[in-house]
Amino acid sequence: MNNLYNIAKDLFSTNKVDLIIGYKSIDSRRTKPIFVSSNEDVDHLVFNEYSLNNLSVYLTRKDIKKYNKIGILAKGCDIRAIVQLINENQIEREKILIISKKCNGVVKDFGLEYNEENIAEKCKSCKVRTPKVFDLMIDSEEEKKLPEPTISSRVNELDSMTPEERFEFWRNEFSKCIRCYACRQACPLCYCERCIVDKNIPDWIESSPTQRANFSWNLIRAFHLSGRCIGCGECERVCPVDIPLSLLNAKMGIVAFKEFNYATGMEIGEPTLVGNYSNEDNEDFIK
Amino acid sequence: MKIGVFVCHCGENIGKTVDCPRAAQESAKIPGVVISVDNKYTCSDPGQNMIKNAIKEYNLDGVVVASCSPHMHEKTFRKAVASVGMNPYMCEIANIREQCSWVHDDVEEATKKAIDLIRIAVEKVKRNFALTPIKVPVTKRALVIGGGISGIQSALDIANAGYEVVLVEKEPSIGGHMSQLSETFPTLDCSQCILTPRMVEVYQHPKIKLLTYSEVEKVEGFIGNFKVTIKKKPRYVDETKCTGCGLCTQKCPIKKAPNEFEQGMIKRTAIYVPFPQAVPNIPVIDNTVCTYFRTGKCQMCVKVCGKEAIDFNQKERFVVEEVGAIIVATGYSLYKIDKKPKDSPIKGYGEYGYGIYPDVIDGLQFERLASASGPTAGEIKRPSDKKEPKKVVFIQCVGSRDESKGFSYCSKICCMYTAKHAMLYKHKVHDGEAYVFYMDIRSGGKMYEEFVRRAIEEDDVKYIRGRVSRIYEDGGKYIVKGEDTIAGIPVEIDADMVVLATAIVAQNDSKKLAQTIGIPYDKYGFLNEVHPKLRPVESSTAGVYLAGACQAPRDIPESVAMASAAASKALVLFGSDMLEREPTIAKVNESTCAGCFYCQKVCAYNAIEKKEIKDRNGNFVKYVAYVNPGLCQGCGTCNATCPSKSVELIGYTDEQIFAEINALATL
Amino acid sequence: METNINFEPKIIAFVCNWCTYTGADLAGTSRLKYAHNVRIIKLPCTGRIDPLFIIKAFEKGADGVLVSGCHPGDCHYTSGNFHARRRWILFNQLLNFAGIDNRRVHFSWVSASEGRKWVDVINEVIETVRKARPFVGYSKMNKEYVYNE
Amino acid sequence: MYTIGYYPGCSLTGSAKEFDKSLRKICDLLGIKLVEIEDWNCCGATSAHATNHLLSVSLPLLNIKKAYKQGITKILAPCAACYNRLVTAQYELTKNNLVKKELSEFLENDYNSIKVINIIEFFQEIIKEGILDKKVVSLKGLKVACYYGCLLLRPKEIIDFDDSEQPSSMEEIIKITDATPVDWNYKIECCGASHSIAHKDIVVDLIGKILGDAQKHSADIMVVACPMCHSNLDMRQLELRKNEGYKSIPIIYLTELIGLSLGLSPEELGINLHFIESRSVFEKYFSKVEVQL
Repeated sequence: MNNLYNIAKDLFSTNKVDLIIGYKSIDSRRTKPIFVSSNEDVDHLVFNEYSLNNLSVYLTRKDIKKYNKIGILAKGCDIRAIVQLINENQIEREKILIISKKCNGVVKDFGLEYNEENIAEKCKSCKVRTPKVFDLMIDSEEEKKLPEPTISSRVNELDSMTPEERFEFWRNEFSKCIRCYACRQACPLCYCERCIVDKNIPDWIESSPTQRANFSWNLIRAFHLSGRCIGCGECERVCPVDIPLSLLNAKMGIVAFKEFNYATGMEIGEPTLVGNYSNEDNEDFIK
Repeated sequence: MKIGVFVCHCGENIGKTVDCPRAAQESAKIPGVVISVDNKYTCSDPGQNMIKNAIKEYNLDGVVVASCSPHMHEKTFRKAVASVGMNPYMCEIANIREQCSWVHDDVEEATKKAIDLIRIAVEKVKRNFALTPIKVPVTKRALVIGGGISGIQSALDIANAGYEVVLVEKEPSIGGHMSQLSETFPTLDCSQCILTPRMVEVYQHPKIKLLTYSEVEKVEGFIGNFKVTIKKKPRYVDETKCTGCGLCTQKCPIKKAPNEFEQGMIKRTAIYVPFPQAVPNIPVIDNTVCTYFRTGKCQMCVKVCGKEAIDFNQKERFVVEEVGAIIVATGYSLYKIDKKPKDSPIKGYGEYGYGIYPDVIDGLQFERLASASGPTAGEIKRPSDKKEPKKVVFIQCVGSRDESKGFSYCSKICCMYTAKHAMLYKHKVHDGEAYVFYMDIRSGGKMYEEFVRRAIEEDDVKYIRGRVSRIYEDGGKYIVKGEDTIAGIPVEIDADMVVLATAIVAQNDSKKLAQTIGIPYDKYGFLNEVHPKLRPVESSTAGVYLAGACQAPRDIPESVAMASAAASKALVLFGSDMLEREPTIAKVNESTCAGCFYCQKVCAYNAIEKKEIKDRNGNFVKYVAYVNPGLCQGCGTCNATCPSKSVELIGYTDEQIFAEINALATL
Repeated sequence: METNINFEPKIIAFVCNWCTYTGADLAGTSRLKYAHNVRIIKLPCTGRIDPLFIIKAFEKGADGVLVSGCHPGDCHYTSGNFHARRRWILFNQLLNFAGIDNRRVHFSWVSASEGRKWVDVINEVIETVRKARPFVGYSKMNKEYVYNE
Repeated sequence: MYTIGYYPGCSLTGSAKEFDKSLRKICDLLGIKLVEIEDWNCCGATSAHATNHLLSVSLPLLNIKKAYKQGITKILAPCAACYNRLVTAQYELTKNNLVKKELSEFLENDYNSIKVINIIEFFQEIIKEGILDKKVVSLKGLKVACYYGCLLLRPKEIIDFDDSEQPSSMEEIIKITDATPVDWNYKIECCGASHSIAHKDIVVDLIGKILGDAQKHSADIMVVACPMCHSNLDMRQLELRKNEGYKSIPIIYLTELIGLSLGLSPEELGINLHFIESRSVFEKYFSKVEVQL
């Protein structure tokens, strides 16, 4: 039986991993990350539709990096982050053991019941519900049909506004920002040792939460993730003031796909979008 | 910081449109500016003295000269401030002439703009710091890749200047294509006669280390400090023991291998010297045909060699050479079609029967036929029946200047060598007829046009302007169907032999070599120079130079000129012990670098390396980027790409540019 | 609104040293005339031009920004402009999506011999920005601290 | 059962009736079903592509559209001119945006998914599939000059089933009849068919060279795969025959030669309809046929 319990037990007893990063249930509709380093805690591990966190964010943490071989529970979307981290030289493939499953989506947020209505938006358009890169698969249900995604229609809606209207829309949204940087902390690809916003000589991005500074911060955050964001939506989920960050990320994902036929984190070793170029890159907008 | 501002009128040039006194007064109000004056001609001696005196009098930390473009006089003013002890990089130029007074008419607006430009420069100079040129030690040894005429020339020039040279040649002998030529245009002197002494000179030169039958495997390092790994292919003959007596090559029972040097027109033995004048005169065993290698028996060569020089156990060996400069002189190869056009990588010219009819040959084959040391001892005989051809057709531009079937470029030397071939043929076969089909004749060069005219007028070579559509065999003749576009009629010539001037193409492994060294190449595989006009022999990688036909089709004088130019570039480098480089290069903040290596991906100069950071106890902490100061050219693309700005371009740091933008703030 | 159409926009241009800066010099030596509204900041290469510069320019009150460098294939540093171009494709669309009018952000290739083109580009940029009206939206954005609601 | 769409074109219903006849006979014998495109129209050769480029592309595409509606996925166009027009139209559709735009309304589907093949490709295919593997009569000793003409192999950007300058595919097919293909020089030379009516003198000169070279290389017959070549070489040879001592050389369709080796009679294949008599060449083989039948 390839259930999670057996797999994890086996991994520890055969010394294949030193640590498993996984989920532990808090109640029937909530989980939290758990770090299991021995056989004893294996029975806490769960992997279900309430396993929301993208655990790959921990892989670049210093105290996790010291483990030689790390097992990690990862959904298809989370695996894209792991692949991108490998492609950006942050982790080594050999050190990571990916335990995955076929995924039928997760809930939007903790506390909600898993049903059609509450399925997270990102899951509806997910192309890797059956992951392509993994080491072990646990027994899981076959893919079900999920509701139609709405994100691109929301992007289109914004695209059809006038620039002034869009500016007003984002000014309103960003003005809510309290600069808690939860979006940054939850993002597996925001692994910089010192974020650009924390650099104060020069002070590219003012650190106080003024409207202008918030606007600049959110633009640069989105730009730094252009062609890198894998769309796990963790930034938006953790945002305490509900800024629709996924809209920005989705837009840039669409741009990357339309302009460069590029989707992030699909294949280990594939060239990154930024950092490479083609002679044929579009330059219609350049005089 | 104490900054001095000097506003130049440039006579009327600036003064007419910019109110210079007012610009100076306004500039004085910028925080940090302690003196701000205007001056008629700042670049003149009195003008420069005014700056020098002010530096001393006000003990200035920085200087802004508002004048013409920095491309004009930045060097002048930097030299001036340096003469009184200020670091030259503490002087900045505000361009108020080319980009202000000359392009605007409105005095008020031009003056305002000039003040803004001065403010930008002041804010920048406040954040400048003293820089000293980077010094890199230079290994005064050169590597020359390729032992054709270009490589030989470069090697001799450098060696004669007193520096050591490592010359690497992939074939068993040096000499290259030039050694295959019969006679050379436009003087018709014998190629071997002028080349062989040079080859011997290379061999005997105490400063030249010759590595034949060897290939460059890996190149590490940077200008002045390259480490090159060279693969020595096994000859199966001990070079230190062999005397070159040639007994082994006479006794070898395998005599059916195609002779590459003779363009496959005759056969050679399994153990062979490529050609009689080969340097070094040491045989090599072709292990694909040698009986011993195929069956484990024979060893005839071992039996006859009195010096016990045969060594079947030789393996590939790798030698590492440290050099300061690399000259690439790998030459060209010829556009060739295999026996079956269907299987050939190059499509086209099946209609000429090239590769199918034995008497439709290419230019190099003709060179061998015409060569006194060739398979026919210099008599023109057709390969099929060894009869003297009485009618020969030469076709130019086969593969060149033909986008649909070959390449769009001109191979450059074919017009000349075709004239030479036709002439040589006429000199040898007096009653023969020679026809040349051409598109137009390109004979730019000293005595070149005269040479072609001589072929036409004195030697009665018949030039026909037009293309050939088809060649077919008919009773031992080759019917050449073409068009005479001047007469406007179709022509048919029943030739005995046809010579195709096939295109010059890049060596088939040139791209691989370019990638090994880290230099760019064009879509045809020719290596790219860094600037087509002003730096024609330098590659974009500092310390790597190009010579000869590896860069584009070249004739012998051009190749030799390039080779000497490349050698002189290397010698300039060897002229000093330390290499001085602009200090405006990128630098990494190792404590904040997260090691994503996006900087490495965007660097065009391979200047960014992986560096291991260890803690005090020697434990590995992380990888960070490291900028090799010998390679960085200071474009700053890494700086803009780095998400956390952990790599910064000195001289254009984020802080400086931030200050420049700030200087324009209206808020 | 119409009253603003005659305002003098403030343009900051980020240009590379080898092509566009030299091209702008050539416009000067050829005594070509163009509008005075542009202030040039010189960088070694377009590859050095960071999107942060553009944002900062808007924060500091620029009405429009021009970014210009060598034509593809002509980069003094081989490939700096190719990397820049890919970066701009992304950033340009991001700015647009965030509501920063595309009429305010301009990109061009101007070679060292294209003094005339430089003049045309500048005049065109100024006219386009003029039509987009002053960009107080960014620089004057509420600088007060903002809290939720 | 091997089924393939069939576009006969005008020649095969008129001057080249025997090409059509022999093809159908072979197909009957081998159990191949030819599905003729219903209501097929002109392919656009000659007049259309000399007058209007768009018309010359839309006419063949209309045929392909009809085939598509009929559920045909592969079309055999035995006539070299028809074949040339059909594949050129498909090529234009992918390469020429102007054409694509002009025809966007008319085109409802992706017609490049339909493969158009010529008679040589057809034989290559049925040999590969093992459908054509028997022969009743061995044509051993028969020396054949394979003549490709101009339309079958060019332009090479569009047509690439064989080398456009040194073709060999027809020779490969001939080999299954045991006949010997001769190596000769005029395989792809122009026969001047377009001038066959208006400039007889030019044509006679051209075919004289072609036929002469074939005979010089001791060919007994010439095999062709194009109705225009056939009528030109067959009919105009009558002019050459006026010269004293001229020995005529029969011009045979590829289908007819294959048909003979399959044991079909010259009458069944329509060989008796040619101008140049060929019975004398085939006699010795016919006698064997009678023995075997």
